[in-house]
Amino acid sequence: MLSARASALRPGLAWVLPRAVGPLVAGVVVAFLLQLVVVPILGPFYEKLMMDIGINCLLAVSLNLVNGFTGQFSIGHAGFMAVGGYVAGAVTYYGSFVLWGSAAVHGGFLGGGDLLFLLGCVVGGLFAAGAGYLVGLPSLRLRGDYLAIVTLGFGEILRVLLQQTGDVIFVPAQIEQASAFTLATSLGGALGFSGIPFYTTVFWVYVMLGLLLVVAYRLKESSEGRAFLSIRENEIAAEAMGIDTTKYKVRAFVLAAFFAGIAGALFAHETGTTLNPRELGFQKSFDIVIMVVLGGMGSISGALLAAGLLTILPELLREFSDWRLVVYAVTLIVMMRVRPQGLFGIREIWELGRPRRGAQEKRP
Amino acid sequence: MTQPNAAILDVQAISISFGGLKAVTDFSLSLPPGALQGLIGPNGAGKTTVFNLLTGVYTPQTGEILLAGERLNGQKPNRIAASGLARTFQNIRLFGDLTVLDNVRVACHVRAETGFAAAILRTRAHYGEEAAIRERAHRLLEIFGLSHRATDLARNLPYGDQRRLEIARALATGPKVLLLDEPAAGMNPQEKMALADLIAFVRREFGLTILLIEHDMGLVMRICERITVIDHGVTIARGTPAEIQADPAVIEAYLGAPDPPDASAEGP
Amino acid sequence: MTKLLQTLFDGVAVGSLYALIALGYTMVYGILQFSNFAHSDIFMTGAWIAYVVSAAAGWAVIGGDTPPLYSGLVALLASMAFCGLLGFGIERLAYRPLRKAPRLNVLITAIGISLFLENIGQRKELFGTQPQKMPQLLPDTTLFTVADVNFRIVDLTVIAVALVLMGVLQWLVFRTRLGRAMRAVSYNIPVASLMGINVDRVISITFVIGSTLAAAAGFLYVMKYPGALKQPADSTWILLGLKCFVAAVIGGIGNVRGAMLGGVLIGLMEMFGAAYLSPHMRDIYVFSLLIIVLLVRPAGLLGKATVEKV
Amino acid sequence: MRSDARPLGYFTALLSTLTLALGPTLLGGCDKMRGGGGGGEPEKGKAPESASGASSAKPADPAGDTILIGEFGSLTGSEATFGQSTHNGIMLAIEEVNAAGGVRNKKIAVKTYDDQGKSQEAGTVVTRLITEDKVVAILGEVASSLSIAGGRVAQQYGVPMISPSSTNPQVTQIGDMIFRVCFIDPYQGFVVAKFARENLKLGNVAVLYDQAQAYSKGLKDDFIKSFKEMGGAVPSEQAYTGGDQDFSAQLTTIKGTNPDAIFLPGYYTDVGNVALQARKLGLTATLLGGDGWDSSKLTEIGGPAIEGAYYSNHYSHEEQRPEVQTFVKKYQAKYNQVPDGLAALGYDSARLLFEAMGKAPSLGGKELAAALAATKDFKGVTGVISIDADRNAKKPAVVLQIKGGKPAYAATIAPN
Repeated sequence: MLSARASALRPGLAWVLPRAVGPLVAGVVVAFLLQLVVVPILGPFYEKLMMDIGINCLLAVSLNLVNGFTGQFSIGHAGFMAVGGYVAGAVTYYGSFVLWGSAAVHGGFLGGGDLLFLLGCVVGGLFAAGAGYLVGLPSLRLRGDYLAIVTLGFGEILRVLLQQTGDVIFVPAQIEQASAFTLATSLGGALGFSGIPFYTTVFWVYVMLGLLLVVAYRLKESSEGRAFLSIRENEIAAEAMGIDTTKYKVRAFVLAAFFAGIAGALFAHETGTTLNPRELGFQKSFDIVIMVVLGGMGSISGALLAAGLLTILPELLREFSDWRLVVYAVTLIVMMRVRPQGLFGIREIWELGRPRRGAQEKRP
Repeated sequence: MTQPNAAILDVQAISISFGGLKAVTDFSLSLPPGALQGLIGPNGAGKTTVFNLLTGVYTPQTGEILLAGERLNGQKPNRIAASGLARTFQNIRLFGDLTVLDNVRVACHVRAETGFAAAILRTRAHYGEEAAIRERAHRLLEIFGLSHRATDLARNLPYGDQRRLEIARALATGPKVLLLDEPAAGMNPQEKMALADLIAFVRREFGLTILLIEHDMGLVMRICERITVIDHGVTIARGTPAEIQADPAVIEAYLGAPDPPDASAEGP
Repeated sequence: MTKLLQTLFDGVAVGSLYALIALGYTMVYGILQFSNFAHSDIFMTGAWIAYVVSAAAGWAVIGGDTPPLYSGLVALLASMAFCGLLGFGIERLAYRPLRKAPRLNVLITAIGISLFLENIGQRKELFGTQPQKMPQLLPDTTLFTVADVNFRIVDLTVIAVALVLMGVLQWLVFRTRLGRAMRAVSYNIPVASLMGINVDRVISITFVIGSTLAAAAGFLYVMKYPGALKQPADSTWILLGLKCFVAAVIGGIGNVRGAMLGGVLIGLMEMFGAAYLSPHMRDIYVFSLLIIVLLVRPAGLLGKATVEKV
Repeated sequence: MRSDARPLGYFTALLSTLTLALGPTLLGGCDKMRGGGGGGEPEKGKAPESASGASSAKPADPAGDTILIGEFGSLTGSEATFGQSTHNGIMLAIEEVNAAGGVRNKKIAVKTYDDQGKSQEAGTVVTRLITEDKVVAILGEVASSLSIAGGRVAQQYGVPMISPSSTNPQVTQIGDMIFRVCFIDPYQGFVVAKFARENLKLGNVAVLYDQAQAYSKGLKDDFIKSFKEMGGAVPSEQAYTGGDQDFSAQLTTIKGTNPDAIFLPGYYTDVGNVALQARKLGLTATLLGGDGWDSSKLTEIGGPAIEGAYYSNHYSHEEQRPEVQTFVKKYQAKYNQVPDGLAALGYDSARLLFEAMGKAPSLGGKELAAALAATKDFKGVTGVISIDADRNAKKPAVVLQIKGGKPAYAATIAPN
């Protein structure tokens, strides 16, 4: 009955096409304008800050798919970020040597280097998604804190394994002779994977962020996405209404891991970063969780705003470096006390003004 | 009137025990298409456990559950819901932070055919289905008198509305059989009357078969065609409302065992 | 053979230490169902307070006289008292207002407190950024040797204190009025308060007990490893806390005996892994064990699977 | 350190960045952005910024009466002690040079940012130093991974950077803007190996290193390579992970191989603890180490357990060279403690920079880097420094022995 009605109500292509493609095009245009107009005005430092903000937004919004949408509690997000970063870094670093004989940035905007970088991002994202599937499928049977600690364990195991990898090879002749396996295990170990060319630009960061926002928002505003939300609200009722909770949890996990992988890839190619296993451990995961909770669980715009604020706050406080982390800690504690539902609760920014009728009838 | 072989829901001697406690023993039930039957019993008799067994929350240790000939034992709850068995919960389990409309729309998802890719790419099929789902959800809300509440959060509804929303949500899954767990709990007499009419209406309208747990005997006796009574997980009686009202085992179960005859009366 | 026995003994000694810390996690979880991630920082504070007290008393002078016999007890009690107060204050100021908030919020608050304690501890006015040497307040000699295995006083003390404290806790929880109140609160807070139990008080006491246990563990830790009193923000503390949390989860969080079992299990696993496999993969052993246990027994070894009532 | 309307400037700029990130209000945000980032009140002594970004942020001689240099280090976080020592050394050098009239008749000012020991922060602060604060040169870091993170940025923008104490070879391989005033790990590994083999006549040396620290791992490899080349044997190679507190398993294994000495290429924070546990287990072998041992805390923590151990270092405060003695005296007067190697290196890195600044035709990145590269026989506290073709410092290393709870000079090992 539903499907018959659905085909009857199917709108025309002329109506659908702009709606389907429009936001994606708009995202690319916005990213392009940011790069072309805003970056030159702000200068390189704010450019870097903008990239940091964008990457943190990617991480927060993607984690929100798991923590905010399905209400599962993952604190191993930095692990997926690391997977994406290392895979993408290896692709562009060693790929550059194979293709062009050095790891220097190659070609201009959308040149050969950029395309290789893009490939790296996608491959990194896919590997992270694969890791998400491997971790998610068995452990999503667990609930609450148990899931959290398993994801945390995954991140820690990954960190130790990355620390065991060999030095980065930087001699072209050696790279040519090395087997794929050698290259895949020469990721810098404890010193970090340095030497990855700086391909990340504001443009790429915000193109990816735009993509994620489109995906997240469309998910939230669809039957598919409401299935995610129902798991957060009441898992037992969701199952009784025919929602395959395991399937949707794994799906959220994989999707989130994919975008975390892309964020990691962007991070790996950002000016002035070195991929270091030590810095992609549980503390980084905590940072991302904090962004999600502060923004409001399930609120996409809230996660964006919180990620932005929490990237800027330490920068503002840099002048008071002595007390910086103390202030940061106190801010967290106070925030949780004053506004426990996060900045926006589960709502989006533009929904804030909308009154919720019936709120006064809370008591029966 | 009962034709066991044509039953849409056929439950044969299911049992479950937790630890040493036998929660439900050899429970059998046969619901012909279009029936409206009641399941009653004192507190803690195992009524909700029966529902949990039928809907896959627990797996029966013995016995068979057949829904229109399809075996449901051991299936996960979501598969059972997809097969056409829907339920409400005694302790209301709405999606509190979703709107009333979304609560119903979530339940429509089980009948949806477009998937993840369509949702992300926003295909024509996606828009068509979303429109169909919205249409259907609004219709259900209208039937249950909740249309004006569509954009409220479910947790902000008054109690009676929440109960009705649960039924609307269960109906949205497009069930063949509907299990209602104390739908009238906490309602006042007028609301109960209205609810009885509503149940009768949706049964007709959607061609449903309904099994009902209820404490309000008036309601049960008024609308159910047949009633099954359980106590301590054991079926102690089944029959028409009139038969049940006259059954001494039922009276004993509800009022407790009659006082043991005292020693003096036990004369030779 | 000697190596095997020595490793066994070391494993039990280290494991007892872990168990003491794990008890704190498990108690708070048992009652409030949340993971107090700031626990490792209370442990850190306990260790540092023991040092500060010794330094103030003049026992920490390099090459100074051997500290008096009672010094250990003084340092232990001081750090237990301080951390008990700290635990009380943290619960009162940070956690209590969040009693009804989602657990994730409480967790974030715990992370905030953890960050706060670490970074305020790093201030030069407090503990500073340098590691310190803990004076040997307990005599650190071999008490006796069996089959070439050295039984050192410190290790035996750790095991003994852990056992005693566990016994006391077991008695407290299952044999006293307070324990009954605690169990009631852990079962259902609203019902417990209807029964006339002062829920706030019980929760406060739980925090105080957990924190004093952490302080005791911190003291024993620096007794066993006098060279390992690292600066407050060093990752050592958090990693150690994480390991003990894992121990609590493996044993079945919320279960007092489980914490002990988990702690000893992790200690043995680490020691045997280090002695017979490769020593630097410890973290991998610990977390792999955790994942395996959780997949096989999602509620931990001694934990009871709780089925949500439908 | 200037305190003008900066924070406010950031705030508007960043808020608008955010607005932009949120998409829908794109056009509204643009104007604000102009007002916040580019406009505002122009800062004194700030060269107008060209739009093209990379490698163009080279100011000529600043117009004002100060020259601003940048410093980044771990002032908080778990490596704070390293950053603070280095910072003290640098501040002493700046005080001195300003008292003597400054460089090119201008006072030196320094902007110091904390990187918390995180490479991501290091990259950010170096970007900020170069592009916002417009420093002419950068001093930092101790940890090699952080020097690499910051160094790649400095190289990209063409601003010279001197690492006071990063010993990993990769640091100066970044490019022609990156220098250092300390020796490198292969050399240090060679020094310890040579000292063990030739001065101490040792044959078997076991190794226990921190596998999570690049420094420790690198130094271990270099030591083993040199020591084996010299005919020594390494019977056991054990690893731990920073944060471990119990080393009994590794030490028991090492004890089983009965070595003459144990090489511990870790930081003093762990070494003291290792030494205590080794002695507890009855291991009597000599302990050997590298410059990571350099702190007065080591002897405090290790106590009698560390007595008699040897380690290679950049300098000894007991050396009688006048440079060393004046430095130690001044440092003690200012900070009331004996300067460790990191402080001495921080001091040397700053002074070497000032000397090059004085000699360079201008303070542009290329010219300054050329002047730095031309450094010959600079009389530093940590030895006579010449910068070689790889921008590393060529100089001897000293070996110290811990005697009576204090490091005492034992030998000087010069490069071949």
